[in-house]
Amino acid sequence: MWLFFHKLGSPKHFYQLAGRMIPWFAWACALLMIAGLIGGLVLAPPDYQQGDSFRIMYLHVPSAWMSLFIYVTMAVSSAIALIWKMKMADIIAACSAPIGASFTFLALVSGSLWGKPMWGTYWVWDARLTSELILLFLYLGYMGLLVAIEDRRNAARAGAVLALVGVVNVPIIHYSVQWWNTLHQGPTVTKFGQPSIAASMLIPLLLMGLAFTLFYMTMVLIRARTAVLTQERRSQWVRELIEHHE
Amino acid sequence: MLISDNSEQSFASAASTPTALPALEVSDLEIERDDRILFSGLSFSLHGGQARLVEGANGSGKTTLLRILCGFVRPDRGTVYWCGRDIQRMRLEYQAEVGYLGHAHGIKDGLTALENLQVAAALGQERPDVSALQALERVGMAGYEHNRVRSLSAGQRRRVALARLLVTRSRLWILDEPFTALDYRGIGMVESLIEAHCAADGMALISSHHAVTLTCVGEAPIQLSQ
Amino acid sequence: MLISDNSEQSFASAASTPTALPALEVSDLEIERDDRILFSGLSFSLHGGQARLVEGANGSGKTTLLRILCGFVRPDRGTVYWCGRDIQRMRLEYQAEVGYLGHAHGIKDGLTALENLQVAAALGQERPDVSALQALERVGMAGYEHNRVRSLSAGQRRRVALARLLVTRSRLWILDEPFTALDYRGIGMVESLIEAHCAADGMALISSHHAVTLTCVGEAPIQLSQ
Amino acid sequence: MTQLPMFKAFSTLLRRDLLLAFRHRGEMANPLMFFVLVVSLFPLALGPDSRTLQPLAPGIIWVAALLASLLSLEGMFRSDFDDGALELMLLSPQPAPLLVLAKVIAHWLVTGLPLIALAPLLGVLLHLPAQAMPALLITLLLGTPVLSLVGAIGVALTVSIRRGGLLLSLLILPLYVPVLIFAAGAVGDAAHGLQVGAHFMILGAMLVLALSLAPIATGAALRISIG
Amino acid sequence: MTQLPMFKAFSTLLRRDLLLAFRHRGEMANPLMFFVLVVSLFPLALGPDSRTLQPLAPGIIWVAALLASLLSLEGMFRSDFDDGALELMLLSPQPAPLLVLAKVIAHWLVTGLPLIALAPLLGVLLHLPAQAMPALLITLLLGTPVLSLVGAIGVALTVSIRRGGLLLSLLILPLYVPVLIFAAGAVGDAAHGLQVGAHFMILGAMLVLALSLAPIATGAALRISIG
Ligand code: HEM
Ligand SMILES: Nc1ncnc2c1ncn2[C@@H]1O[C@H](COP(=O)(O)OP(=O)(O)OP(=O)(O)O)[C@@H](O)[C@H]1O
Ligand SMILES: Nc1ncnc2c1ncn2[C@@H]1O[C@H](COP(=O)(O)OP(=O)(O)OP(=O)(O)O)[C@@H](O)[C@H]1O
Ligand SMILES: [Mg+2]
Ligand SMILES: [Mg+2]
Repeated sequence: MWLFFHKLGSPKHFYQLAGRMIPWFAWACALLMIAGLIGGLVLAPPDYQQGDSFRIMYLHVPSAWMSLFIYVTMAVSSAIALIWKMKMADIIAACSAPIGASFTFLALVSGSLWGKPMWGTYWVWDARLTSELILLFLYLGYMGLLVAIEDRRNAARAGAVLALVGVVNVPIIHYSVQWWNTLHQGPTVTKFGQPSIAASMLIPLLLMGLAFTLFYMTMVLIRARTAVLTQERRSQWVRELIEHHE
Repeated sequence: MLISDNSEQSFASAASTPTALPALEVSDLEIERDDRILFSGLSFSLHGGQARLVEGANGSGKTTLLRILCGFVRPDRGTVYWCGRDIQRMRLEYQAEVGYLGHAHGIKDGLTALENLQVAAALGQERPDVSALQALERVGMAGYEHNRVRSLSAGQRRRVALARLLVTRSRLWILDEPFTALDYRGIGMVESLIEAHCAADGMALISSHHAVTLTCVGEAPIQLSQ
Repeated sequence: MLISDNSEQSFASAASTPTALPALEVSDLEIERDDRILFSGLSFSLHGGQARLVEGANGSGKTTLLRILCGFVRPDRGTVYWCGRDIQRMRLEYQAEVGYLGHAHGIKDGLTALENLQVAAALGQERPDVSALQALERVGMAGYEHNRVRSLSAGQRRRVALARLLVTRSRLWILDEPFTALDYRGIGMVESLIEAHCAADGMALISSHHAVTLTCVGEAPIQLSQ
Repeated sequence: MTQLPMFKAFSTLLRRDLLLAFRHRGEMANPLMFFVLVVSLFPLALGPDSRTLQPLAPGIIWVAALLASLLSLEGMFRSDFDDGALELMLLSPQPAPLLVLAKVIAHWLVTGLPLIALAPLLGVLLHLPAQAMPALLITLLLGTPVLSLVGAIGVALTVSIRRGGLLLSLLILPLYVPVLIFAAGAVGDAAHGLQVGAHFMILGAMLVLALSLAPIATGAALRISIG
Repeated sequence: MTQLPMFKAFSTLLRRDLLLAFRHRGEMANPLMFFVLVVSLFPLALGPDSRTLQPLAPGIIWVAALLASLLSLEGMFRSDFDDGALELMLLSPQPAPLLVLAKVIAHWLVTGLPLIALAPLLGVLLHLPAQAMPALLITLLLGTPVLSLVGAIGVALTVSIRRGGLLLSLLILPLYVPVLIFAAGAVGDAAHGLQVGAHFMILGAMLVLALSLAPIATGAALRISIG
């Protein structure tokens, strides 16, 4: 186990391992995505209240989950990077940010598109919506900090501190619905006991969630591989790699 | 390199009449700082082709004097004349003739060395005969054209700041400790730049704690005593 | 002046065993800046009572090396040992032993010279035997105790910054171009301060473009080449 | 022959400042983000009710624009002062007001213009009626340059004081008040379907006044600051 | 013996920062003036009607306090960074979080405390009901130190970036939001005569959390910034 981590921590091994894993993730993601979409858009029955508009859920909910999940991932890898000084953890965190920001943006847009039929307005300043907006700012601030600091290593360390500090906002977003009584849907899926949602709707949703996770992993690995190459461009193995290619 | 330069001719015309007015004339300057008179009754003059050192212990007022000559600080008494006219009355014309290097470099951290020089050239009277690249080469910074100044060392920054003087057509150089932070080769380089400037009928006022070996330094240094 | 000082005794104990570990040991240091390796495989050591010069052209990495020794910058490879232990592992203990003077002075413009020294003393390991006033006197700034630093000249500021080193009990002085902006008397004064520091079993690492005449500089300078 | 170097100095300085802003890639987006953040602070503090927010929308957007402008002002001369570039600018044979104008325009392009582009979105978020949107844009277009121009005077006066940021606000905010009153008033009136031509005229007049006088005052203030 | 120098360093640094703030005589008054000005912008932008203003009062006062804190933050480490004093602070044998705490407390004493003293007056101006006044003061007393503490992290992260002011707001404002929501909410509830003990508890918890963690994070961030 330790050896595995150690290898993951070394850029060269990471590069090779990621190269082998990417196709698997990509294919699994594609399959799950297709299954989820068919299940969600075709097989699931229309909602008795919302009609067909509820189907935005298959985009909205997974992307909202991902927006939170990715931030937590960033915070965890930042902690690893700060404590064990693992180069790869920094890279993973940095590469995750734009993806997370995109998912957050997607959740915001899909949510407000859904809001129009449901609440009659694109936007309300409800706690969860606002805190999701704040999450977007957290991502953008993180990315802004990374580009603003010129020295690469310092930028990574500063970003790690920020990600760790910002992670306090994640529970606030997650629990905001309970804390403030608001318009937004309470926990329906993640509630303990039996979920208050029909299985025919739930299963495609879970499939989509999984597919989004795999999508994220694929994207991170691709981005991280590029980042590794740029960062290690002067090391022996990258030079050999490039020569090999020419 | 300087021949066939337009400004060259105007310099030369002043030099051809050595009995003419001195280009820079300082008369009876006095300034008080912190309730202490730094100097009073200070008078001197400078002709084309001359360099003059400004000497004095720490805190004797060298920087203050040079900043008065730039027009940044107004003296409490006395006047600075340029070609016989009070510089306060002909500010823009006078400023076209002055190149200043102070304790602060006046170059932007976020720009590259080359970009900094291009800006300096555009803000002053640009010389058609010395490009920014050539200027960088002359101060020994060839190869660093495209480095951001932020990531340069103290001495490298000083060199870029010096290169500013080369891209504009300023006749009077006012240099406040130009040798600071330079290595011995850098010091030699600056000395030869000043020599060349004076040889082309330029003038220089230099404050420095280094022993300076310039042939163009004619008269005795301007001594400021506390 | 230094006798009967508490810290004195600990200095002395190290000096009495010359075959002991060097106080500062640098092994196999490497650092890359701007895609350029400034130095690699740099190793040297320093015993109590020794001073060492760091030499190199502008941009060769002197400042970077000194900042690594302060623990501000992490080297890409290599370790700095203090009394045999990695300084990253004993940060506060090590920092108690270090006095640093960089390109920036580290004194506050808005405070007087005296207040600055009092702050410096409180932040470091205060010396009971040298008061802030005495320190100012030793750097030739007697009479300026109550002047705001803002209104001091470049060289006077540098002197105040130097006085910081005198009010704390740091054994290792890391001086980045300490002679900058000082007049010739100031330079002599700093040299004698360093001599006295080394005579009391202190150590100093000095980067400078000035010709330095120190008797305590034992071995050849640490040469950084580009 | 005398015109050419002047124009070159102007455009070079403008380009330089834009370049510096672009270099800090994050920087371009910052006044914008700040604008959005401040606007979204209000619903958080005041409650999400759209009936509360709607009448406040013009005021909130304008106060946020004003604060964004204020916060970004600091940078206009500070770094030039610190690194000595300001002295050299004033030592240039080109007239100082012209150079000041170049810097102000650069500042506005970086901070004011993006704000205007984003304002409609914020209007929607705060439920500003569609009929008030043109008025919002026009007031911003006329008003934000005034903020930059007038702000420059204050920055120039305070640049030699460390941590002048708050003193700056103190000097400038009173000067901003007329702009704020007329601009927010115009948008509010437009939301109620009233005529707002006169408001625009007044803002336009302020802009002309500021354009002609502020650079001169700023130049003089800078000269005092470096003395 | 080990306790003593630590305490001395702490108090000296605190005194130093207070002294520096007092020296800039104007500076003490500045966050205060800014606070007052921002609060008074709203009646200007929204109209002086007391029925409009009353429900908005808690929100406006808190947003103004937040912005005043934000604006004054910049100075906390910037000048120390520029003149090298920050490096020396980190080179001190005293633990960095302790020194950071001294600086943050100084900052709060200069910017936060005067604000609290003035808040009742502004409450009156905005027609805040008298029964909400204690809640306003208590939330400010608990909340503004959190703003200073959390803000310090952001300043520490951005201090090496020239013109980081706006990036700073982007980093910090999201972290300020919880404070804002609970504090403004508490004052609003108090104005309606509701119980607000729970809000105070939460704010108190935030303060304890910030007090214990923020100095450590700030110390780490500073060390990165000078690297
Ligand atoms: C811009 C508008 C919206 C935003 C920013 C938003 C944001 C979010 C977020 C952040 C989550 C994840 C919460 C968590 O896992 O803790 C979420 C979940 C969810 N949202 Fe939205 N939402 C929006 C609009 C809507 C609308 C209009 C509906 C439908 C009425 C909706 C229904 C849901 C549902 C059912 C979940 C799953 C809850 C769960 O079990 O976790 N959302 N949304
Ligand atoms: N923060 C930084 N980021 C990137 N490169 C840097 C940074 N600081 C310094 N450098 C580069 O490292 C090299 C060494 O710089 P350093 O300041 O150590 O030189 P130095 O020997 O002190 O020179 P000088 O005599 O001019 O002070 C320079 O070429 C510089 O460009
Ligand atoms: N802005 C100011 N306000 C008040 N006094 C000042 C100001 N600037 C300088 N002084 C005082 O004027 C005196 C001369 O300062 P100046 O900087 O001209 O000295 P200098 O000869 O350049 O010294 P150095 O060799 O140290 O650079 C100093 O004693 C200083 O205290
Ligand atoms: Mg001087
Ligand atoms: Mg150096």
